[in-house]
Amino acid sequence: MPTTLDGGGLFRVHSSDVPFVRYLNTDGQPVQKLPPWAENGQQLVAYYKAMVKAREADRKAIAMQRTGQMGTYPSCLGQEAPGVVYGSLMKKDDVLAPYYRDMPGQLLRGVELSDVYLYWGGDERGSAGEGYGQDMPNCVPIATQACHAVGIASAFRIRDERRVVVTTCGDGATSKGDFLEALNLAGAWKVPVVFLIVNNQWAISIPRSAQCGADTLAQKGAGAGVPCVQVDGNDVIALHEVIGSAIERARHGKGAVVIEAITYRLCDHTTADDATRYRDNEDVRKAWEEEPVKRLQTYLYNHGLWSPEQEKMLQEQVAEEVQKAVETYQLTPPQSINDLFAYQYAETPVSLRQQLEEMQEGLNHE
Amino acid sequence: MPTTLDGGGLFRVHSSDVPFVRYLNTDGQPVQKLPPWAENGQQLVAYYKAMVKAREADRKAIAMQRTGQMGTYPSCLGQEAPGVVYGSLMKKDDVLAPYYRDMPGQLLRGVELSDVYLYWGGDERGSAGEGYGQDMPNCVPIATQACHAVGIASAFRIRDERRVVVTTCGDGATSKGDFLEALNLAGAWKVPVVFLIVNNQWAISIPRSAQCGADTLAQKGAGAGVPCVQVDGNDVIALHEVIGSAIERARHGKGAVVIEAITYRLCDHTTADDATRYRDNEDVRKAWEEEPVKRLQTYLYNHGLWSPEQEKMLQEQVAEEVQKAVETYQLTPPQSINDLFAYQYAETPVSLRQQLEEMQEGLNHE
Amino acid sequence: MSDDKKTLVEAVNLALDHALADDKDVVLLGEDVGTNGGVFRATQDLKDKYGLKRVMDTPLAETMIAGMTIGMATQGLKPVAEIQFMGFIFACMEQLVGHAARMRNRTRGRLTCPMVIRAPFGGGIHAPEHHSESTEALFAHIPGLRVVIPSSPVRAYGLLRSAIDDPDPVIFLEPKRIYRVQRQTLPKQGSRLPLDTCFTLKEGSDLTLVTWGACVRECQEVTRNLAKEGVGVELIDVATIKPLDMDTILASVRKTGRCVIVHEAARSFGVGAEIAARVSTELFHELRAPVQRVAGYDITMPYYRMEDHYMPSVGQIASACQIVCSC
Amino acid sequence: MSDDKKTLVEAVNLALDHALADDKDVVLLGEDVGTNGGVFRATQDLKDKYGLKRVMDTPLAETMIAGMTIGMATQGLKPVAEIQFMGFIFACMEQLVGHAARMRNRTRGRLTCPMVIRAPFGGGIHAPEHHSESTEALFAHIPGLRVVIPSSPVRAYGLLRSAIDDPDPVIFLEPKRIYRVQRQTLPKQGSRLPLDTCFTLKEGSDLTLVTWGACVRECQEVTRNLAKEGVGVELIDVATIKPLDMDTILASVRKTGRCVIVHEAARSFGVGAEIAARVSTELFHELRAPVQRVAGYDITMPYYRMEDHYMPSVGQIASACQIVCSC
Ligand SMILES: Cc1ncc(C[n+]2csc(CCOP(=O)(O)OP(=O)(O)O)c2C)c(N)n1
Ligand SMILES: Cc1ncc(C[n+]2csc(CCOP(=O)(O)OP(=O)(O)O)c2C)c(N)n1
Ligand SMILES: [Mg+2]
Ligand SMILES: [Mg+2]
Repeated sequence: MPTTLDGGGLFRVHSSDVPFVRYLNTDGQPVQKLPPWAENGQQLVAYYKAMVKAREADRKAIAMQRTGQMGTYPSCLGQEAPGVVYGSLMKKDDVLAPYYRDMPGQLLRGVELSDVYLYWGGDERGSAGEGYGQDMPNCVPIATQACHAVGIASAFRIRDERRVVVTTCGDGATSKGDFLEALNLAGAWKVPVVFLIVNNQWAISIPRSAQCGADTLAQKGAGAGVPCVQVDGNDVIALHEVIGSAIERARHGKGAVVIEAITYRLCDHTTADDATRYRDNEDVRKAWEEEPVKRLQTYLYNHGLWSPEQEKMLQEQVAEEVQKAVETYQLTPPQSINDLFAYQYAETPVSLRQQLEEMQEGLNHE
Repeated sequence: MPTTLDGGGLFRVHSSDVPFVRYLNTDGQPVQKLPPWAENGQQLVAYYKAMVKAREADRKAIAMQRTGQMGTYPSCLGQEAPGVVYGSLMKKDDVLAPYYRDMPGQLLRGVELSDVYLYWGGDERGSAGEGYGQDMPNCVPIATQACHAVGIASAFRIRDERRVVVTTCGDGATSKGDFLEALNLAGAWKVPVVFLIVNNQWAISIPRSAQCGADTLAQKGAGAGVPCVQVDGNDVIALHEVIGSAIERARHGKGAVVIEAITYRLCDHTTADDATRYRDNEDVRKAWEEEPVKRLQTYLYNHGLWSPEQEKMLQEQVAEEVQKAVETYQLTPPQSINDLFAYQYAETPVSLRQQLEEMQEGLNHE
Repeated sequence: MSDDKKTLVEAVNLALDHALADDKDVVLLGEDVGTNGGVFRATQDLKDKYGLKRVMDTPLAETMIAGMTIGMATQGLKPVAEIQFMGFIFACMEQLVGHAARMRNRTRGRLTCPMVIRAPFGGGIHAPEHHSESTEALFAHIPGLRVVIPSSPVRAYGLLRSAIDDPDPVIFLEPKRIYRVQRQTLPKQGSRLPLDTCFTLKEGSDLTLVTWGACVRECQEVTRNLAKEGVGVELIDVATIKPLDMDTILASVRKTGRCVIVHEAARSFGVGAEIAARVSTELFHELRAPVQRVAGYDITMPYYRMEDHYMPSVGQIASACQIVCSC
Repeated sequence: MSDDKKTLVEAVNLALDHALADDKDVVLLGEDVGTNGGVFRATQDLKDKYGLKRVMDTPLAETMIAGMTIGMATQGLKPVAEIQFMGFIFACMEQLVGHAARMRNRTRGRLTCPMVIRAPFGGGIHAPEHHSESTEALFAHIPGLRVVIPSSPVRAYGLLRSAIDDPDPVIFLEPKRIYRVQRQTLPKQGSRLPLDTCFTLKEGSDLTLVTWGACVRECQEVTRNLAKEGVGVELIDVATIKPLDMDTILASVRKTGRCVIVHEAARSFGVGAEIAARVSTELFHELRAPVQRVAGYDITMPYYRMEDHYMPSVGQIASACQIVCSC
């Protein structure tokens, strides 16, 4: 038998040296000197407003689902911060390859809220709006968007464009081959992608601890040769620093980065889920103490950057904006049945034109 | 714009602390004190004999391919060492989930060489022999065996059996989702698997450097929380230490390990390949200086553990054994066409019985 | 088994429960099958009852789930893996096609894959994209696999028990649209149904209506309506799609001379094509009317706001029946 | 284009070469497509000619290759990815079915996938396991995809040029058994062939023989043999499997009244089933004999020592033709 080298540390697990970045603690108090851009507060107020709007938009979506006006909807309650940050920091001609819980980021990218509603209302036109630019649509099959992201980034490199891709995914998604294969490609080819893992601690009912045996999810980058970092995902200042640097780094030809933003899914997985079946209310209560909106609000109040009057105005304004989107959504007439056939191929084949006629005549057979 | 934290080391790549284990240098000289088991030399001589046999068996397979007696064959020239080591260290009721270049290990596991030939000779019965025990057959779709391995290991855990799975793969395979998903599972569930990456520097024409941006392939373990180590894959002593420890660790409930064995594919990818199209002869020449058989032979000669007479006898014995396997292979009559249908399902469905009759009558239609 | 009636998804749950109780080699695995009891509650309470070692929540990785299931099966376990929705089964394809379907043949019986992959499938529940597909034809084409689709609580129970017993890999597809629409008293605990025989749900001599899965409901309605008009429909639930029991179908069409096939999956290259081809060729002289298929259009499943336009309807099925009857 | 004759694989190479030359958005990627020029040399010399940025060796990861190709295509590149053997295409399924096939529809035309996935396929070259499958039916069933299979150097060139031009995803399957068996003078550089029309290789009035891929060769032999016996075979190379041009096939069978379909893939639920079903139903009154399929048996492709038993043979095709002609 071999000498057992185990005790001597032959087999070591990497992990401990993943940096963790935070600026504001859960009480909204700075824990280190803020970066210069954060000092005049303008950008912070913008982030605050964007998060408040996202939260209201989210609340409304759930309300519509509950009243039969929308299908299954995945709330982003509690994880608004990463989206408003990357959404602000990306340039318009950068590309976002999102997952399905990215409404806050999509709004900042210019997507109409009514389009977001339309999508979750079961209408393909919700991914067609001009506001998307060249961004990818919501991606439902977990982690598959990561592969698209490296493809888009490769296209940029092939064409010598200084554009960047940001792709997001959940903690659960980091277990899936697509994510890991894409990460490996990004490391091997040094393409301009930022992988943003929104670790909200749950993949439906599977807690982070059961998803992966590593200390951090960021360190998935290690095996791909991609630098990695953890960041407080409820702290817009830290997110801004980390995502901003990653985007700039990528834009300057230095390749990909993996960012793990630590946050918490304060809501059910979707409106079809009941999280009380599998998690402790006490955990959720604690998580509420760390949530991003209140934290930033406290900071803004404490530093005279925000007032109750402004808050009142914002709430009214946001309610109005969201209500308008709701109405646009509700007033959208259904598609024509032509549309079910028209986009299968650039030119609709004879066989499909025949089937469309069948459908128009209420028939279905050869 | 965000402060650029990059220079300050916000984004770090993990890698440097993967241990590399070696006992014999390329001249067969010890570079550190040998472990006790290696001192009397008995096991080393056994390893030497096994490698010499594997090399002769391999040579013969290529010769048969060249003369039309065998199909495409992937030589293991230069990477005989890992196989003879894990093949010796595994217990009979452990399970091997090999890739397609594992003949040296399979022979040690008890597989008949004639079965190996039969497999590459295009005959399913080559994976049926008793010698396989419960070992998995050769696996052709890259990295898929890694998922089987974690399933088998989970079965052991479910049944409270103290058995271990060893699964092998190439350097190229570490880019594939199956490998990475399996590794993640192994880290999350701490199942008894040893992942042995046989890094022979090439995946057909793709060099290791183009396959992955990380310094080591072993560190793929980091993202899964699986300990990892590099080992000189041409040094049986180092391999014995590392693989032996990993197996024992797994057997004692401590979970999986990733081992990257550094070696070199001295041959073409397969007999259908021509490696001169894509790699430098000079590199190959240099790699020959590191190959495992000569290295161990030198050590054995230097330490009086081996003699030219023994060498001569071994060569004769090995030639004879291999020749016998060749004959068994060549004399194996073809399967009956029944066999093409008999193993599709436990009980052959009516429809297949009808098709078998068609085939027997030389017909093929409804 | 007690008298209380069960829905299809409850029948699945009960079949799993009984299989776990009867055979210690049976284990369950998948995403959210443990504490959460599955997103449709098909595995509800089973983790509490049989423990973590036998009811396993996995990480989110379908390829691995399929491969791991294969590995377990080669060790003689009888794993039953859940893929949360059939729309996410594609990552399993390499493992299922390349390994599960071949292990017995490749090793000449030395290693086998007694395993079941369960997945809810089909449209009609207003779910998001990728949650409504029917791609049974992809598996039906692969030698070495079995494909089984129940259409009632009783058949769900009996077929799932048989699928778990079966020594070969079974893709067990559960039509989620009818997970909870019907309650039935289940037969005696442990009763099995054959995996090689179609179910003739109603005998009739004028027309053979061949279907499976959720469409059985619409076909039953059409059958009842036609009965009122004096047309005797023989209604066949194929249920065991692969290997396909053509004998039952052919015997029926030989009698009726007419055949309509109904399925939710896209029409072209669907399972209906094989049945239509076989019926047409083998009953060339007996057929009184051309075989008709009523199926999904050859388009991507529309998002839910328009999905009703896609689904084969009672009206469409009735009109196809009318056509063949008027020949 | 010069006079020298090309094999099928050389025609593929030339089509790629010309596409790269004509359109800077065309890029190639895959395992071993660069320096090595592809394991069958389909991409030989192209990396040297067009550079690393346009001919890209990828890491070994088919899922990623498919997904990356999709990402590139959404940016308006026209990527052509090689999957080394069709037996390894299964890991691409989730990306191809879930994304490539849907991107245009899902975004109502905002984003599209002008991409080609090339893969050598089929048996007959004595290759190892997983190197000989024919699973075109799996892709044919998926709305939004095109499936194209050339059967000669000329058609390989013209169809591949069209596939690369096409604004939608094309699965381009190359029958490797005939990669080098035939040389043809290629038409003018840049000439295209349509992706929506079957090729009638020979006209005839007694019997329609429908096939594609490598089986075209055996069918040609049967066609010649039957001609000697005075039987006029109309030989159709389907070539563009999806969307399927039934009009050409139906028109032919309407004329001949007889149809034999030949393919290498397993018979059940294969592409032949759809054609047989359509012909049987739509030409119910015109058909003089039941449609016959000659195809692979419903078994796992045997390892190479026995593979000849699997492949549809000239004898089998001839006998099927005899049967329909004697009706
Ligand atoms: C490939 C695939 N498998 C399964 C699902 C079903 N599913 C939807 S969300 C989800 C959990 C995802 O968790 P995570 O990645 O952490 O993202 P989160 O929802 O928590 O934001 C699962 C399993 C899916 N959409 N795609
Ligand atoms: C999924 C899959 N893709 C592609 C191939 C074709 N192929 C066979 S071997 C090989 C390279 C494997 O390289 P590596 O993992 O380093 O193992 P090695 O052959 O060098 O031992 C490739 C691409 C395959 N067998 N399976
Ligand atoms: Mg999550
Ligand atoms: Mg290698």
